[in-house]
Amino acid sequence: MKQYVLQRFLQMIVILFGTSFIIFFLFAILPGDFIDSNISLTPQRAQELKSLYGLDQPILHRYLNWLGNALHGDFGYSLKHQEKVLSLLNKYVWNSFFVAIFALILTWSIALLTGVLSAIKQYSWFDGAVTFLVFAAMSFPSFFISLLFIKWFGVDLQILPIGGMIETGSENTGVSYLLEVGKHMILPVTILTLLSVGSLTRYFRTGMLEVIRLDYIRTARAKGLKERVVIFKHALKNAILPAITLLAFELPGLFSGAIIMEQIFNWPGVGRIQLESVSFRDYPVLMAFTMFLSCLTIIGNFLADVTYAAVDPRIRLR
Amino acid sequence: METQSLLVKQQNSKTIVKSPSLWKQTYLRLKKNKMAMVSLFFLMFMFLLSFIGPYFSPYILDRTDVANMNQPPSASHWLGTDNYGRDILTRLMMAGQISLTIGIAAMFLSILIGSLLGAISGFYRGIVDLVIMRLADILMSIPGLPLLLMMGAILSEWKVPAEYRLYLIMIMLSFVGWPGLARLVRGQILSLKEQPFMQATEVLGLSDRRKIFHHLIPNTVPILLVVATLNVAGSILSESALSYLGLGVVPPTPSWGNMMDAANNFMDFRKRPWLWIPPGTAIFLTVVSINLLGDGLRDALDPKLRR
Amino acid sequence: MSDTLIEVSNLKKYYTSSKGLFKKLSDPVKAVDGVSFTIKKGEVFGLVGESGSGKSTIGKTILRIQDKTGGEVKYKGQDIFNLSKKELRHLRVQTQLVFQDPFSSLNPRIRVGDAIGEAVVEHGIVSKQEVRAHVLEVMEKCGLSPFHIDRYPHEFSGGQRQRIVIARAMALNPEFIVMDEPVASLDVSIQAQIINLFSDLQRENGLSYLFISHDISVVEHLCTKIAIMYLGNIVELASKEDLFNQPLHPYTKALLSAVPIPDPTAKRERILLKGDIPSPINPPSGCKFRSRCPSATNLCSEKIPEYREVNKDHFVACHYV
Amino acid sequence: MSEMLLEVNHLVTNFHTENGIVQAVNDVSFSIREGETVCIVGESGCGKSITALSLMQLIPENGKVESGEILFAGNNLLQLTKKDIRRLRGNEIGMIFQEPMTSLNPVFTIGEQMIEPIMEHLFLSKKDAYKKAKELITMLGMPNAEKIIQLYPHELSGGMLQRIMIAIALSCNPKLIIADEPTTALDVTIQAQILDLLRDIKKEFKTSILLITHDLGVVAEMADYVVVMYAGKLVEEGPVLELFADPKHPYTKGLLQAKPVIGERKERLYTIAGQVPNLTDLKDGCYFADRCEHVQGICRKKQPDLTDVGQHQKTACWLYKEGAR
Repeated sequence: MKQYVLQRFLQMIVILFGTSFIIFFLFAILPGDFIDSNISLTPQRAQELKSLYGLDQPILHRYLNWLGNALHGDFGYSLKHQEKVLSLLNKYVWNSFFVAIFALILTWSIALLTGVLSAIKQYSWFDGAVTFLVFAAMSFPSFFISLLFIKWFGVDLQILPIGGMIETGSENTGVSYLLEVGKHMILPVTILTLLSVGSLTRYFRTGMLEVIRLDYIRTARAKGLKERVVIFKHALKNAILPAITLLAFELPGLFSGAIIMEQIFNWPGVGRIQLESVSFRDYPVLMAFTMFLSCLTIIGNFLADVTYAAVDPRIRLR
Repeated sequence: METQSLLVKQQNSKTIVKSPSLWKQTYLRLKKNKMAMVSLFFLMFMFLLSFIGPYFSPYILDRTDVANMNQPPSASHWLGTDNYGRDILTRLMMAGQISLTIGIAAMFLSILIGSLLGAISGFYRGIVDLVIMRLADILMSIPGLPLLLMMGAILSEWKVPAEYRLYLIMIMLSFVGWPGLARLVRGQILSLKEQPFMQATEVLGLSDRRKIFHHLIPNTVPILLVVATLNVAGSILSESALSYLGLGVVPPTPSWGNMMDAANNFMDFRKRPWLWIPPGTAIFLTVVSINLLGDGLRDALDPKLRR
Repeated sequence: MSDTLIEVSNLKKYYTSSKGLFKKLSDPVKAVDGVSFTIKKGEVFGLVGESGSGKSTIGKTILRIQDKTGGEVKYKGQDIFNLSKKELRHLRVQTQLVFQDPFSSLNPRIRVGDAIGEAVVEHGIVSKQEVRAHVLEVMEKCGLSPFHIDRYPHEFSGGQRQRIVIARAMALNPEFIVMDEPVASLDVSIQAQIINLFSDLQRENGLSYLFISHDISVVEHLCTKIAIMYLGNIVELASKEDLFNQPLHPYTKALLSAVPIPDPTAKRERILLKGDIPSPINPPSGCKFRSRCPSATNLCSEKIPEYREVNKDHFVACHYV
Repeated sequence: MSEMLLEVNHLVTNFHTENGIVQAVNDVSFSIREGETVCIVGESGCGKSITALSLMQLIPENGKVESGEILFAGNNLLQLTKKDIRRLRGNEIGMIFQEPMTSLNPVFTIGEQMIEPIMEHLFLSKKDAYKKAKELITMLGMPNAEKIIQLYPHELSGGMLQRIMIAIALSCNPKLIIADEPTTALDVTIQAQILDLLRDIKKEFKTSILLITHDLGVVAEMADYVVVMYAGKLVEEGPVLELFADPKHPYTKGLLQAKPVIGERKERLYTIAGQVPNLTDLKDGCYFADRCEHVQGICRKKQPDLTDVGQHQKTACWLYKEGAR
């Protein structure tokens, strides 16, 4: 076990380096950078800035420089927002995080419940309906469903706000502030949940279907246990355990899934900042955000693998 | 002894029920799956509409018509017209050509790269395997959409002309798509290699070429078929998202994604839903059909999974 | 030239489980731990053992489907681990393997005729034009009907599939076949058909077999010489008559007495072994059988018993024989 | 003679598959007395395991007991409610399966799995249930009960796991134990241990045993009474001594002769020609007719029913029907 963790840890470090290099490389091959595109600079000043930022050096050198700074928490300076990238991300990341965390809880509860139910009632009308809805949810383009929801609930029915986190000019504080934000969150959270609930439901359904056909489930029944115990104790534990490894992809997945949604809902999160920085060529922000999501994925993956190994007795004791 | 072996022969001829080849069986099973068949027919309809439909359209793709701007759906313009007076249905069909082509071409590229690298990894193992798989790990840990956004931004920086952009989009999509496929193929090959029938090819002294092309590849085709189908759906979704954001296929080339750009104008969004609902619906229905077909294929190819 | 076909001396095969960056020096699985025997031309050599005894590993190693860890395997006097690529291809024609599971040993996507004929063509034994006739001939020998040739494996039952696997091996006209539990997954009535087929083929073609099985009654029926294995070693080797009439090793005795006999009136003294078969990763010191042996002493835990010839052609590894 | 514990009358179990209806168990009747060991013997696909699972109503979803009765201590199991059947399972009828390695849940400890039926049916507290589990382990000849209950299934060998399965089956003092090929997956020397254990249990607790097996050697060692099945049908039954001394049905005869036996040197093995018939595509007449040496006209037209041959022996074969020729 110890050896597994160590090995897995080293693997993670290798992948972290590789990922950061690829991301850096992609930005390095961009023909323009934020100094070139800033026409207010004189050529001389531009040259100065370039050497200041080390942009005139070979790529590997620049990479090591950037990496060294990044390890100190210095991801550069956002041109558009005129502030340090790290503090900028820190400002917006929480808005995204709360939406993501609510969506995460909702997704997992719904997926677990419907997945398990449709597996034990395989081929029933419920299962059929769930299967169809699951495929529908998996097939919606995020922007289209966001727009449709705004049109239905915001424009036509006018029961929910069409965007933003608070009403323009609102000065609510305390509970009423929270309620206001909550109301604005309903659609974003619903959409994020909808987008990710399909594949997870499918995952639980398949896992459950595989497990309930195994010998030990038959043994549990032969022992005269209640069907409830057979399904929710014996089968469910085996079906859920492997899902731990999925949890790793969930949070970064929700962040990146939220990019387009945040843009459409005008939600002040990192996703919207990300898209903004694409159009403003604010590459340090773009780079830092991509790096942030990748690290989240890689570290999450590592933690998930280790947790899974710790929870499953078949691996734990090896 | 003599009579007995005769009896064996008689028996052999009787007890074997003639059954069709594996592909035919798969087809027969697929035919029983109603959702998959409906999806298949819808996809065929979508293809015909996109590739043949425009020839029957009285309107020319990019012809602007100032007299008929922003018309709602009517008898002459079934889905209405846009801000330049162009017929939406005609544009939708042309966009379908682009979106479907990108989806399928990206899939072929991903499959080509993914299965080649995966097969090399799985068959030869060693250092090649290590390098390919680490590369795949690295690419897979960068979330897809941000990676595509970055690459889309690069395309814009390079000022790639609109007509070449779609080829680069295909390459971008397959760049994101191959690592998953390579892993899958590698896993398949590794598990096949453990099968006794692959050990048998060793005992029989067959050449590597024969082992790979006659024994390994035909056995990975079924799962590749399913994954390829689902991959088309993913590619269409990614392309539409990129194009919607203006980083994928850009006007004047129409695609379902960039047609939805209309929704970014608040007046068009509120007052003229015929501008953006048809392309969105087209994406949704196409993707849902591909997903259902892929799922049906999976069931049909591997009956063990069902019961 | 002697009539020795295969000579195995002190063959060892260890499996190490660890991989990755840190080659942890974990204890290897000693699947085969120093085994010697010879198989003569026309001989049917039986290898009997329970799970973990290493019998299947021997089968695969002496055909060089796996690498060895130590020792030597000679086929017709030639070290098979020293062959050039071309010589190895030649060996592949002369030696064949029949697997335990007839379901997974046939490629589901290849027709029966192609499965039987492909290697024959590859090795240039028969030309492409004549292969069909050759395949039909072999199929008939193995009790398959001509119309089976264009069928897929999934259309056949286990017994018939095993006939196909045998036909695939026989098509190359081999001299030596390793049978790795070839009837273990078959029903009794089908098993008898296949065993008879083995005898017929052996007699008609002068073949030599290495017949690996856990079923000692099948081995007794088919083989002329029998080796009993326990945890990677041969504990006793003798002709069929000697082994069954006068078993010497305590394990052989226990094994023989443990086989249920289909006769409710049979009165036998049963030697019931205690405990489980130990793990091959961490076998007992000295004699590996001592942890279950009814007559084990201190000596057995201290010293590895020598594998020696007790009577003529009767080898045993036990301190007390 | 002792009381009748289980009576199965005209049991029919069908499976609905892609290729049509499979008659897995086709009009099977037999009975088990208290303290008696009955063996059902037959080759794969003959319906012996499905018969056993039908008794416990544990057959897979696509199968269904179509008709017949299963009288257990006077009650027809097929008419009981789901709840009553559940109360019976593990309590009055214990079951052991073929694959000990997969029959226990990998994510729970041996102890956790052993106490479940004890708490469920005997209403013991968790603490007492653990105590009883440890007693059972010790009773079945395994040392270190304290340690074993804390282990997970993958840490034990196949033989040990099968003992645990037997301990679970025994834990509520059942009247009947159904053992479905309990030693098939085990090595010969371990098989001998397990069979020995089952014999001891029968002696000590007077438990009836229904043993399902394909191995005639196991039958000869364990059975009091033997039932032979072929293609879902019962073809012959009788007390073990009579049946082995004088098998009547050509299939039973063939099975006994086809198996090589230690010490019995034969030049060739007797073979039953052909293959087991496809259960979705059965013809009229005796299902064994195509493989039978003594086949006659009527065999292909009409199915024979069970007739008495000898004192307690019955067989379903036209050879023993008077006036059939």
